[in-house]
Amino acid sequence: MTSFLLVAAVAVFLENALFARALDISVLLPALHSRRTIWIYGLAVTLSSSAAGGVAWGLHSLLQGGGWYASYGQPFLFLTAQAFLYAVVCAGLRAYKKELYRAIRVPLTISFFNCAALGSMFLAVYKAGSFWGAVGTGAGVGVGFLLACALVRVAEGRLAICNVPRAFQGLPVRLMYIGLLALATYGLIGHQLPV
Amino acid sequence: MASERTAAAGGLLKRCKQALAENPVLLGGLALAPVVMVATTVKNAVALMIVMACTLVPVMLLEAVLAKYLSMVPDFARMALCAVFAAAMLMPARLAVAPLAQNIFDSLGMYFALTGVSALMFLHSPGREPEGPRFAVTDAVCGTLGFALAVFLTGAVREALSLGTFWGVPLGFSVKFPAMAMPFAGFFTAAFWAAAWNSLSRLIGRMGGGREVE
Amino acid sequence: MQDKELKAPHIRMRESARSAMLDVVIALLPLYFMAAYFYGMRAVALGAVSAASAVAADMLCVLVSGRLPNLRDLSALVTGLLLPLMLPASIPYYVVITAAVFAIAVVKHPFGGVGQNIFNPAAGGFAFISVCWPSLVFSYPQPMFPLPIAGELTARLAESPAHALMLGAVPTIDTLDLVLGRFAGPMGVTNILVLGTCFIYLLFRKVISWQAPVAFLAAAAATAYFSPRIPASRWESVVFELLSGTLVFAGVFLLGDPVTSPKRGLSRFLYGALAGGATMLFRYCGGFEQAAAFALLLVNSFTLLIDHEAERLFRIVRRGILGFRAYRRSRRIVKKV
Amino acid sequence: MPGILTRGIILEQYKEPALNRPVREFFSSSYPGMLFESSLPREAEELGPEDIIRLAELAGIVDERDGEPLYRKLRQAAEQKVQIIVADAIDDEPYVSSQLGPMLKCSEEAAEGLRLAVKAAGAQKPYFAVYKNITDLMNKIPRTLEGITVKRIRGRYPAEFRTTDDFERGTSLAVLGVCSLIHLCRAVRDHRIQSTCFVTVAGNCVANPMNLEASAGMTVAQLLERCGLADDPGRVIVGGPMTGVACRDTEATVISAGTRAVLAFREDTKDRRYQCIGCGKCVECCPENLTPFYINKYIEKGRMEMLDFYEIDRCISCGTCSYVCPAKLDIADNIKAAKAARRKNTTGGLGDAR
Repeated sequence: MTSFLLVAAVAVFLENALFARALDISVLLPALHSRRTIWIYGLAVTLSSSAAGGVAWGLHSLLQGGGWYASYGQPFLFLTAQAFLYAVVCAGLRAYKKELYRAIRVPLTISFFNCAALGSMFLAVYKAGSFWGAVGTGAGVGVGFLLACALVRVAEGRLAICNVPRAFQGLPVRLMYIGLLALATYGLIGHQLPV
Repeated sequence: MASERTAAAGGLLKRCKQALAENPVLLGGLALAPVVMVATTVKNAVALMIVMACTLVPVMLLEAVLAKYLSMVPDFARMALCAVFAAAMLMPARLAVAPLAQNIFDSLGMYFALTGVSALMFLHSPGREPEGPRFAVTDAVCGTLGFALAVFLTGAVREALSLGTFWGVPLGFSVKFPAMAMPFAGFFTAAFWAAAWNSLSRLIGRMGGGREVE
Repeated sequence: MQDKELKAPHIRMRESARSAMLDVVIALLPLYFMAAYFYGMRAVALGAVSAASAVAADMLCVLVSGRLPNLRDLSALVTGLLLPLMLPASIPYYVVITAAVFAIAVVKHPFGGVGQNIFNPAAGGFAFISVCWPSLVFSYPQPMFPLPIAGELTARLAESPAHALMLGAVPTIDTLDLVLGRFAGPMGVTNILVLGTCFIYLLFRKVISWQAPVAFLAAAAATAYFSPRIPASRWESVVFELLSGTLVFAGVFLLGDPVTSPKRGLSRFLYGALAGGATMLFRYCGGFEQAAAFALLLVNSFTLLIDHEAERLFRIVRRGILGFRAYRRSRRIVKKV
Repeated sequence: MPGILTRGIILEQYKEPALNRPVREFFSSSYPGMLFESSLPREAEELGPEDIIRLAELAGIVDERDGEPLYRKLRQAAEQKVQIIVADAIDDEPYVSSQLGPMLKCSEEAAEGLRLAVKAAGAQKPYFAVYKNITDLMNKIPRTLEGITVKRIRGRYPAEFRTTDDFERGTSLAVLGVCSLIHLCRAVRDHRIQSTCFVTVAGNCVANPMNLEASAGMTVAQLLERCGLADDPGRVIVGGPMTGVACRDTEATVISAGTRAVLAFREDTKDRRYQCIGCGKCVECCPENLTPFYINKYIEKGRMEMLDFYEIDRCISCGTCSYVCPAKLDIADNIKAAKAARRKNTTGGLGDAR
């Protein structure tokens, strides 16, 4: 359990999935729509990436080995597992909670098939030393995403009262903002280049 | 019949133009993760382009075909099928990328596979409505072109600034900025290109919706 | 007779944006004087190069954004003058130019230019070059050996006491030298007495407010007192942590920067304390010995949030819950014509 | 609340030349010195409270503080059983001394008017109130005037709205303008209708700044001509320099009972194009503890829904924020316009909802 918390904390703060790895940058834009969508997407991403981390660890320990598996099989297996998980979740929701499924269909799809979910699978395999560590990595990616969303949401308020040049309005200025925050977190990470 | 065909072609052209002017990567923020993280050299950029082309075109085609002929299957199942297909397409992509450089997969890391999954994000880009296989191919090609443009511009600038080279060929700069290879610099570079693209597309729009695509 | 609309109030204070910036420039001059005394005219040359490139970049950015450059706007000059003071006097010129251009073109103008930037430009520029060339930025020449303005630098470079602190060692510098800045360190920020004088001048001119710098230094000192990272007494830890690097300078000139700090006294206090805590966290756990710029960039993003929460508090205060009679007034000035 | 803790700004007062000269009369040629017919006695002792209020009504006296008829205010004060009547001579704006001047020069009439008002309202105690922070005066303001205590309102610039704070907590009080009290005295003694008003004519373009007792209805140009212009004024202001309005056509603008000052200034026409540097000075000095910085930003960006949170309705339009702004922005004016627009949108609802 301690490894879970430690790995999760590292993934949230030190190697935030947004600032250090840009994993969930594509989810950020739909998530920033309102406070409610931030929570929906944040929870969905957290759940999907934690599950992905656990699944990845299971697959990895089942299929130890290099060669063909490491180069060709791993991405295929991971993505297939993710697709299977997605299909199961969707089928379950559709069968039992039809309204909920209809409401969160798009966030669910986006949070399953984005860089954060698959990325946390790879991170879980590379970085975590145990099953709980792998789940912790996934959870950390999700919570880090929520945190980053909150930070960027604060920035939205600030940017709303800035005279941002026309060319920079919208995505570019958000990217600048995230980039500067990423630069700031370098003070904590240090010199090394993350994988 | 002929007029119908020209109308369809005109629609296609318009769609193409729209897709390029509203670059899904630079203005829509799709598939930015690989652009920001690993588009540090032109070689990486080309590799990412290949991966995107290998996954996006078949996946979009598959999605359109499935939507047309297998519409009774629930859409989540179709999505899952697309995902598996994209994962499978990563294998030929790997074969195509491998000759580029010795250590190309080391420098791409996990973002090789993440580019493939980014292609799935294109299926959900806002405002996109699947309208049959032919438009799907156009969409996919335009999306790939947009991605290629973004990743190439970002990669070229970052390689020139961080290593002083272009495709490994020295450019003769005396000062290098090693930090440009880092992720935060990727954000900045992408942001500046996005801003440039923003003003360019507005300029085109102001010129009276001219003929030229770029 | 009158071609534009004349709006009340019809009298204005004499101080202007220009005079405020000019005050900061005046406060920076003694620091340059000290730098020149320690390291020769190269320090001044660095300042001039940095200032020139910052102003040029600013003009260019303004022109690109389709406005007319305003010669009365001195903020780029201030940014340009702030940057080299945090760097060693041996720094190559291109590093300084990079920092200045980055500060203006990346940190300041994409957000809208003067008064609109969310992040402190000088802190951003410093952070960028210290990620880019850590070995150049964090190795310092000894003071009192003047460096040539141009040409090859032969001076022996040393680590600053901040580096020793990062390794967990006690620097071997006596306190007087530390206060007077006679040790290998950033060129303009080591003399605490001069810095203090500049701070008092700026306070007196009301260019900066006291809350943020004081809270910043207090938070940093408290961290150093309660959890020293070096095997020395608590007070020694405080002295070394505060005086060994850019902490005091960052407190006065970077945190005091009005554009990026919150607007209320209370929120400035909170902001300073947050920045102090973050700086010490970055110093203790991070990879760089001068972490104030990074911490400041992080805390800058909270500015609006802090102000917003302070406003929430003041809404309650204004309703008179705390019993201040002054806030329970019901009448207001009726327009007198 | 001690004055030192109040928020606001310290202004240089520039009252001296006008205050030093006697209050001159400046009547139009058609000044009839109008009297009204009344059977009431002219001696204060013989009048009851209702009689005084009736006389104030007949004389048509208007309080120069807020433009309300004096009789209405007196009646209100009587109904609310106020304990203290304060004669307001707080000229806290620079240059303006049109209350202070008459109070000092016609102190006998002012004191008599104040006593009459006390009687009319059934109050116990009269006070004069003056602004304490006038440091450049040559002769001191006395502690008592005709036996009535002169209260000093301490603190920084917007002091007038703080009048009540300097009195004991829990006492009810009514604040009346000094000039209207002088007119009340004349109405009782001479049965004279209020046809004049006290106006300060000053500013750095005016050759002989002075306080005038001018007939209502005279034009601004006439007043300026009377005092002489040393220079071509860039802006002529009707009212105080902080809250007054610029007057475009001096020939067409006439003074009325509410006019406190006519000021003429040289205009600095240099266009500096400063931008807000976010210094926060406007926040520091706002007497109502608001955040003009954000209010102004939100107004500029048209995000009016945020103004409720920043409590724009508490703004007293004192102009302090614009005064201190180093970028010379028109913050106060923006806020005033936004408030007016809001009120327009909500009329029919709660009106001036607080």
